[in-house]
Amino acid sequence: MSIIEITGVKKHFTKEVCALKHVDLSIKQGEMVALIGPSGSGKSTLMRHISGLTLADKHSDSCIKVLGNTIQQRGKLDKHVRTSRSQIGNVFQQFNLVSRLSVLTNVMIGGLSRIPTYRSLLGWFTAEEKHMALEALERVGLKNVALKRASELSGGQQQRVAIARALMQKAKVILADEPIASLDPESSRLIMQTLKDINEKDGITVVVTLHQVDYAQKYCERAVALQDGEVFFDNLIHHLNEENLASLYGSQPEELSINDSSQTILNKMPLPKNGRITTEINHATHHSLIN
Amino acid sequence: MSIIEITGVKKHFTKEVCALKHVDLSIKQGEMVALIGPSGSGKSTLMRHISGLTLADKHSDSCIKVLGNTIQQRGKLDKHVRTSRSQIGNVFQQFNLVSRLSVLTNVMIGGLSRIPTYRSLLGWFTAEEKHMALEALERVGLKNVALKRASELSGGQQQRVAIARALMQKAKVILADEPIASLDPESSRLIMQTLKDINEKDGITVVVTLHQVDYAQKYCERAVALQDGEVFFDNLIHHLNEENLASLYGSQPEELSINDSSQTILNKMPLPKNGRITTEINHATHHSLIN
Amino acid sequence: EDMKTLNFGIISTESSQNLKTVWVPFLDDMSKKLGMEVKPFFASDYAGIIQAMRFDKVDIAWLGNKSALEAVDRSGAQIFAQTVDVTGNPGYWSLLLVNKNNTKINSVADMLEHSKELTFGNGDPNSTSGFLVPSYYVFAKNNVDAKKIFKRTTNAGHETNFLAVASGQVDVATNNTENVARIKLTHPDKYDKVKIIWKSPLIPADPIVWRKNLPESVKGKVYDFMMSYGKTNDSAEIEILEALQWAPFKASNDDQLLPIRQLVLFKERLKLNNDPKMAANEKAQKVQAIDDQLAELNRAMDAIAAAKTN
Amino acid sequence: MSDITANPLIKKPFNWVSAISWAVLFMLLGWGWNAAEMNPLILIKDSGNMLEFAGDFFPPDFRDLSYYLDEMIITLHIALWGTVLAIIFAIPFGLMSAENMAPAWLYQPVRRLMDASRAINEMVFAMLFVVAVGLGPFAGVMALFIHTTGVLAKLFSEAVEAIDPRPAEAVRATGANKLEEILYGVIPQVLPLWISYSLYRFESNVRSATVVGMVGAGGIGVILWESMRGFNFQQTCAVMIVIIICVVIIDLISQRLRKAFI
Amino acid sequence: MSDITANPLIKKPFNWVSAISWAVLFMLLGWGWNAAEMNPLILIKDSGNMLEFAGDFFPPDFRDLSYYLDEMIITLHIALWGTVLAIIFAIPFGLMSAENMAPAWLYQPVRRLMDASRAINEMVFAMLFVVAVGLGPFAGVMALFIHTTGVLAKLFSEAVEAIDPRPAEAVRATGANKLEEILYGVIPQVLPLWISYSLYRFESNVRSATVVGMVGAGGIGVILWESMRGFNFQQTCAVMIVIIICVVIIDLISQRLRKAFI
Ligand SMILES: Nc1ncnc2c1ncn2[C@@H]1O[C@H](COP(=O)(O)OP(=O)(O)OP(=O)(O)O)[C@@H](O)[C@H]1O
Ligand SMILES: Nc1ncnc2c1ncn2[C@@H]1O[C@H](COP(=O)(O)OP(=O)(O)OP(=O)(O)O)[C@@H](O)[C@H]1O
Ligand SMILES: [Mg+2]
Ligand SMILES: [Mg+2]
Repeated sequence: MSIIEITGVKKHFTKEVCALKHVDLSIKQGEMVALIGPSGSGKSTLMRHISGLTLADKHSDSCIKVLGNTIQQRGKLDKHVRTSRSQIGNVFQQFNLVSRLSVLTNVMIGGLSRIPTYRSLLGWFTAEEKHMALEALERVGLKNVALKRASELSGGQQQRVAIARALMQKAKVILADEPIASLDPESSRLIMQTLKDINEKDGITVVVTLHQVDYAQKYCERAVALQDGEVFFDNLIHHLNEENLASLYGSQPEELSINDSSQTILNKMPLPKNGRITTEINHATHHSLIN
Repeated sequence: MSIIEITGVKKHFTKEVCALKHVDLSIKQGEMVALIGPSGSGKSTLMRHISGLTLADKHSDSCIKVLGNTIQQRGKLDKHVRTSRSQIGNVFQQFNLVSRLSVLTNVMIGGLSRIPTYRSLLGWFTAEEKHMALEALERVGLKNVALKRASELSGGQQQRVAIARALMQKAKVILADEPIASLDPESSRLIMQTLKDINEKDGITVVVTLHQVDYAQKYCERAVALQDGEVFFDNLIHHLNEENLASLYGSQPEELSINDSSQTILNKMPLPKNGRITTEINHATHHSLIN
Repeated sequence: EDMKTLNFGIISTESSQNLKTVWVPFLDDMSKKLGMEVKPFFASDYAGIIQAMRFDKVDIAWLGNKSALEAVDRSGAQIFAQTVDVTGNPGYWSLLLVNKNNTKINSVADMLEHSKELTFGNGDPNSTSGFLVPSYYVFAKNNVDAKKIFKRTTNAGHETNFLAVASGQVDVATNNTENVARIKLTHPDKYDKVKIIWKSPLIPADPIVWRKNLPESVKGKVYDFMMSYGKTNDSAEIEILEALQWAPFKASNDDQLLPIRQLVLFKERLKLNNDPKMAANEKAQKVQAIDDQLAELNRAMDAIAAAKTN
Repeated sequence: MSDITANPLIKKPFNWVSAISWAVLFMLLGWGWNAAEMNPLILIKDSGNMLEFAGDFFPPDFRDLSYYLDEMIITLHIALWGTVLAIIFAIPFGLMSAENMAPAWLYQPVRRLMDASRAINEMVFAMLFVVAVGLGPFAGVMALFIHTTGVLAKLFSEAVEAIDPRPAEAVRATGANKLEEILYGVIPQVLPLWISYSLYRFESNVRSATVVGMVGAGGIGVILWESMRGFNFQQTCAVMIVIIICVVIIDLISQRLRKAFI
Repeated sequence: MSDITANPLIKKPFNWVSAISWAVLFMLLGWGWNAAEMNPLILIKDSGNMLEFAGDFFPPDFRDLSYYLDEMIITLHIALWGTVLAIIFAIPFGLMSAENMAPAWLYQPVRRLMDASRAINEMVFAMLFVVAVGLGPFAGVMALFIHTTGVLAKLFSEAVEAIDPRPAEAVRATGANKLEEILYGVIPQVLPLWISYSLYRFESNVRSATVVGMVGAGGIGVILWESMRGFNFQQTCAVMIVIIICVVIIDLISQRLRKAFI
């Protein structure tokens, strides 16, 4: 049974920047998949598509389904995406904690979709919910900082709080974007083992972005590699070999493109004497929070 | 000749939170030192002390000197810290880019201390300065995104921009806080090699925080390990062995303390029925930007 | 209907500055005598009081002539009494002021002759003495438009205008006797810097109005109180009135407004005549309508004068 | 790797929109220089007059201090209720007029509604309420409330538009509904600014004289106004000192409160 | 690891300071309820009066539209200069009164100075400038300028206090001086908010009638005032529509501009 079903996803951020060229991917119930690929290859963008935080190009024939429910189709969010989202736990690459709230509250945010709205609006959490949050914090080794503000934590601690939040959510699918990037080896082991545990014992499907291929090899059976917005490799992880990896990481898409796109940018422009700082603030692509 | 000289540094964030218990450390001209240790052990805090962004406890007998100039003493910033800072290039763990400025401007910020104030205030950068910034970007493989806004980059790209900014500074000392955390193996190799190069060819002293011990072993001669705010190991890196590392990372300070500090916190409190969210916003330790 | 409270609206008119403290003893006496609570509202602008009276939210009010006119026409108000100046003046006068250092301008004629070099501080357009009276007697009668003949014309309150003349910022400005008298007391140095070049005909003293639909019993009680206050040889009452700068009240009625109505109509007529956009026949029609009203007013005033002499 | 120095440097194309905007601004300023009769020289030349005039305000005359304080309390009551009601309404309206919180069919009309409630003169609202509830402080409260709602909703919404979207996204990604996303992802980010705006408007409602004066509710602003009109500059000065102290206290409270949430 | 369920849950100690603050606020509101004569029932009961009164405003009378537009232009000039000058001064003063930018010996006095320039009535400033520069728009510009500086400096500084300190720290860590730190680390973060405040104050200066009226400079606010006091409510309505359109335009510009920097 396929639990994440991605078909024909394309994503242009601007006309020139194409983060995902064409991605088809299907992930089955209970799998633990490593998503790898060079920096800028589109891993985070793909993860954000799965939870419907970024929309694929309009008028493309794309479709993303999770647990059989449509998340987005042809660049339009599904109506019932909220219920689907509560089944998807996210660990963001930049943690995305609410820095002015306490660690405990940040973790309890993970459980919001389960409690009635009036209680969450009043900030009433039951004893059980607090127990659960503390338990999640204990799992990532942070029970003793529960009352600190999120902004006062070290980088690795913040990352672990983000993981605890995803655990708190008790989701059926976990998408973890570089969950061990800022962690020491022992904490990394702890986190990966935790993910493996919930994958094996509770049958939770886990997709995890990793830069450290050795961790991927140790904890995941299947690897999906992105390169330059396309699926470059999708197979059992033991098929990954030196050669594969060298050609996956070897030629940085940026380094390649220096000799085409940037060169042309450079050549088109007249030699300037100077530029004003204000003109260098780029015009925003507006970050819409709608939905 | 000792280029970074740290004596008797203690740091309490609050009465209970002691990030650095007592640190003495001396780093010599031209060294490339790996700073390792479990999450929350005080690595970032120590780095911030060296550039004078965080001040040690008042009335302690602490002193930090870089290149022979005092940075801070007894918890007070030196008057001439600005000149010293221009000699210290920082790569921050959370990148600390100015997200609304372009990548190029972010990199050129690294060169601000070299150009006259009137020019930097008008945002006039010369052709050479732009050349240099582009060169720094090229070194980290990002020349083609020079005109994007920093917030539009992927995590790994942002980290590399932060490194380019430090390179742009042409400092005598580089403090890099987990510069390869969000990078794929090939980019990591590229960055570490770049650091190694400037260390070897230009004689720049490099202190780099790393969680991946294998990288430390490959690129650095000396390792300093912090544990729970104290120097746990300081020696040539080949003296680091399985045993050392196991006892460094093995017992998480947090996990230990769950059974003392947090337990006592928990026991002291009455059994609550619920808590309001507003009461959970902790009172701020004010982030002063003075100096 | 049984009224328990009487809402009394009080505004700062041109002729006096209202301070709660001076009013409190008078209002206390009033509520004692009437046997009902008198609730004062000290408003800095009459617009609120007049609208409130329209919807029966205010029962009695002390207003200026121009504002009383609006209250009578729009809000079902009726004049029943009139204040009397403590010095015995039957009313007050509009003035034109000039700085003493300016020896060239000593009369309206001088002013009109040199008007192209002068800045003129006109009053608030809704002010009787600062605007309405001078625009009729000084300008309309001389067939000139204040907005056009001067180098610059500004509109401001009496105080600003006085200050501007005293410090030489404007050359000529409107004012009134009450305001100037107060300044003479409080700021003799400023008073010494200005001279008066023109004084208007008498403007009637401030009226006191009630709403017409007030129960007759209440009207009676209020009227009796007002008319007897200060006339019973009670020195305390006299003192209270003196603090308000008043002598005992006089009876009055809506006819007090007739000269003001006249001025308003003249002003409107002038505005019509100066309107370049209006078609000639429409203009003539409207001017005729105003002239009819003016004639009616004249007849009414003549009748009153005749009644008085009888 | 060294051919980079041969490259022409990166320069963004000339930004016509921004150049024209600046040109228009400067043209308007130049036009306005004459229209507004700007004349800094005379200001310097006649600054003696200012000194002389300012001298009239000293020494302040505190004889009626207790009266001023009484009126200040009335003013504070009116301003407090006007502001509190406005805050209660400005929160939903502000969120509804933030572009990153509401769809265009909602935020455009709400923004225009808020524009109108700022732009329609407070005196009109004051009169509107006077005819319903009579003269007195309540009409003042209502008029201040409507106007302040318009101002606060605008300021609130613009603070919301400037937030970091990532924490809010993280809350949304847990399947939380819109209200929860706002409460947990947005409010913590904007709270210090919202407190700042609310107290600023409270302060300016305390200072506001016209509305409160019009409805006959008295208050410190009216006293200031009248003492000024009566040339009692020494009293005016005393009243102003009372107001300044009050504003300083509100500002200090604002600083304390915001510090707790920054 | 499973003994956690046996633990009493974490609960912060009862927060006395916050409890007392809330209690005081509610007590004040309760007191103010009587003092401000709050009476929502009568508002509902007599809301018919409001409708009747509002009816007087329709249909709007646009006969003098071109006159209104002329006066609107004067108003815009005065407001533009007053606001632009204020922005120029509010930037340094605002930075100097931000707690995270300036030491206490600097920010405390500057904040108090700004408090005073807001609290001292605009009319006093207007008179002060009238005696120096004479009646006319220039005095109005100056009075608006001083008052607006006080408001903007406060708002600017509170936006600065709420920034993310990390990018500014990164700039400082390169050895940049204070000014560079502000320009590269602070301004980019606060620019959208600063634009929002500046245009809000521009808008409210356009609306402000009293000051401009007092110095005899005319303007749309004065016409509104006069038509209202002259009971020409249909004209008032027309003037208000002109003002509302102007406010909407300013608000749209504000949205556009901020979008470019968010
Ligand atoms: N501003 C702060 N306020 C309070 N406590 C803090 C603050 N910053 C750091 N700490 C605490 O100080 C300790 C050391 O933090 P530091 O960031 O130096 O750790 P680190 O070694 O860099 O960890 P990591 O590898 O996770 O980045 C942590 O326990 C952290 O919670
Ligand atoms: N908001 C945005 N606007 C414009 N371009 C973007 C935006 N977000 C991402 N990109 C671009 O899309 C590409 C893919 O980014 P993405 O974050 O998915 O990479 P990634 O694989 O997660 O890389 P990393 O390992 O460095 O995190 C990058 O080139 C990036 O610059
Ligand atoms: Mg990524
Ligand atoms: Mg760290």
